[in-house]
Amino acid sequence: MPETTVPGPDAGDENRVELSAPATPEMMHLVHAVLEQLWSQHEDVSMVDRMRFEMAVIEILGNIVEHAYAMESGGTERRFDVRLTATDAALVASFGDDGMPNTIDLSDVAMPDEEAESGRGLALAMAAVDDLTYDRSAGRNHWRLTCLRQPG
Amino acid sequence: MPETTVPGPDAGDENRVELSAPATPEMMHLVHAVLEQLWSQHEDVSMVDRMRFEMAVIEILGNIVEHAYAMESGGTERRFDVRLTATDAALVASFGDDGMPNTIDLSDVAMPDEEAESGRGLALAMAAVDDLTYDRSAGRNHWRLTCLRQPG
Amino acid sequence: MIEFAVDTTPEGIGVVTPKGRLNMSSARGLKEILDGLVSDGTSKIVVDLAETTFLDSSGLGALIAGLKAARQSGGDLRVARPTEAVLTVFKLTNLDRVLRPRDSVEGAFDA
Amino acid sequence: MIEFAVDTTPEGIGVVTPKGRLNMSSARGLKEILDGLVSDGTSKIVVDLAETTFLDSSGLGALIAGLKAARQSGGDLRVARPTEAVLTVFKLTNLDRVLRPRDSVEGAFDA
Ligand SMILES: Nc1ncnc2c1ncn2[C@@H]1O[C@H](COP(=O)(O)OP(=O)(O)O)[C@@H](O)[C@H]1O
Ligand SMILES: Nc1ncnc2c1ncn2[C@@H]1O[C@H](COP(=O)(O)OP(=O)(O)O)[C@@H](O)[C@H]1O
Repeated sequence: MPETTVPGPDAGDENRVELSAPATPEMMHLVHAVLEQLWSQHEDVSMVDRMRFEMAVIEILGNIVEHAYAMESGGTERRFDVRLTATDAALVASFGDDGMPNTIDLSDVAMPDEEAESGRGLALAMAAVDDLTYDRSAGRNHWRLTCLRQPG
Repeated sequence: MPETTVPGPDAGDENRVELSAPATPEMMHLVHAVLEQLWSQHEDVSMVDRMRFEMAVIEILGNIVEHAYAMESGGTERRFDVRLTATDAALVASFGDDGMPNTIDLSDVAMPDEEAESGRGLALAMAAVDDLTYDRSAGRNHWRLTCLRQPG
Repeated sequence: MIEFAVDTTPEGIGVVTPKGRLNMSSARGLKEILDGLVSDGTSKIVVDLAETTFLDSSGLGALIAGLKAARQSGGDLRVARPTEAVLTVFKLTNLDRVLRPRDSVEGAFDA
Repeated sequence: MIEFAVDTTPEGIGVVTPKGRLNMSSARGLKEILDGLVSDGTSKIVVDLAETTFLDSSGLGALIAGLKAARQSGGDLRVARPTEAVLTVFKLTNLDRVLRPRDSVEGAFDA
């Protein structure tokens, strides 16, 4: 019997795009552009998967810009990096930044009520993707988003 | 007498943008988008400097896509990385790729005659920037472009 | 990246059309336009989302802030013609009830 | 990323308008359009560069190839209304003589 290896969600990531840039609101546009590029290389990704992935990626980046670097004290670099990968199985985004640690327990995240003008970012990201993880190591924040691809 | 340090062309590069992506013609658009982003953060860069830098960056990336990875044998990854920096003094782009070595001596590069349908890329890049260097080390190609900024 | 068209109908209804992406770097612009309309006495507002290709939580925040400001002045804010991407965000955040999308700009204040 | 408008004037002159960036990923498209026009018997061609925001050496190559094909069929290729970015590339490559830019599409074949 031939040996079979089940590809992990990162298999076939030689098409990944990695970006490292200042953590500023203007960088949102660049990440949108990177995603457009990713889709042009992976035309088989369904509209629904594109939408939910893009939504979560932008929310997490927004949080890094807004919260991790909220104070001047947050981090020495005020930069972020992100690796975006599309494989047949999944869309994966991994963020890193050296800003302040996230203080929110992801298992406590809930959608705020209708009147709230903020506080929907993480809840929206979690609703959009199949998996969202956060960890802090070596003085850096790491966020990882996974959308398992649904048949288009 | 106070000690003075002359900033090198890389000083103040905390606004640098770094990208690593597949070496495909489609990536041209992404690099244009990165440059647009860079200009939006550096509105004081003159139109002339933007134009000549963009021109050279795209020509060098074009060469990587077309020549460094011309054959299937060229490189294991078929990827490139680029770091783009704008400071008060200069615009700098550094490319890396693991494709085939460049065989052209840059001091021999000349503009071909009017009839030629190709062969203008390196000559155009060299005419556009103030400095263009190439070296091969650790199995990788390194191209570095510098535009000294002119008063806008 | 984003443009906003701002109009007032003969009935005095303000119509704001964001063209592009409503995200962190553009939500503030929308908030200022909505606030400006309300403080100038235009408290009935339609946000036409037909050309809004992307909406994030900051954009949602600006819409909710505008809605509250309009209602406080005795008016209302209604959204019309959302794209699929925008509608998905309304649904995921349970805001499709308070921001109930209307089929047309003209009829947005009919019911 | 790029679009090409292709028209033929009542005088039988082909007018090609690239809208966007003429680079490695779009030059082939231009070359095919120019070849197509010439092989269909339209050997007088104007390339209207008013909406070409960027040109690289591949784009130049496509223009030179088109020029040669047009001349071989007894016609010519002329470029009109280049943007500043495009004109800079013509000058740096010494092609502003062979691709002498004209002020208008209509008058491109007048002299
Ligand atoms: N990257 C981060 N670093 C530090 N704290 C964070 C980060 N992301 C989120 N937080 C915390 O999580 C909270 C909820 O964030 P979110 O759901 O995006 O809502 P909002 O950004 O609208 O406040 C924030 O108020 C902040 O305290
Ligand atoms: N990155 C590279 N790797 C290998 N060879 C290269 C590279 N860039 C350029 N060359 C060589 O330099 C030559 C000239 O390139 P260029 O001036 O850009 O013209 P063109 O690309 O139109 O042929 C190419 O034909 C190729 O042999």
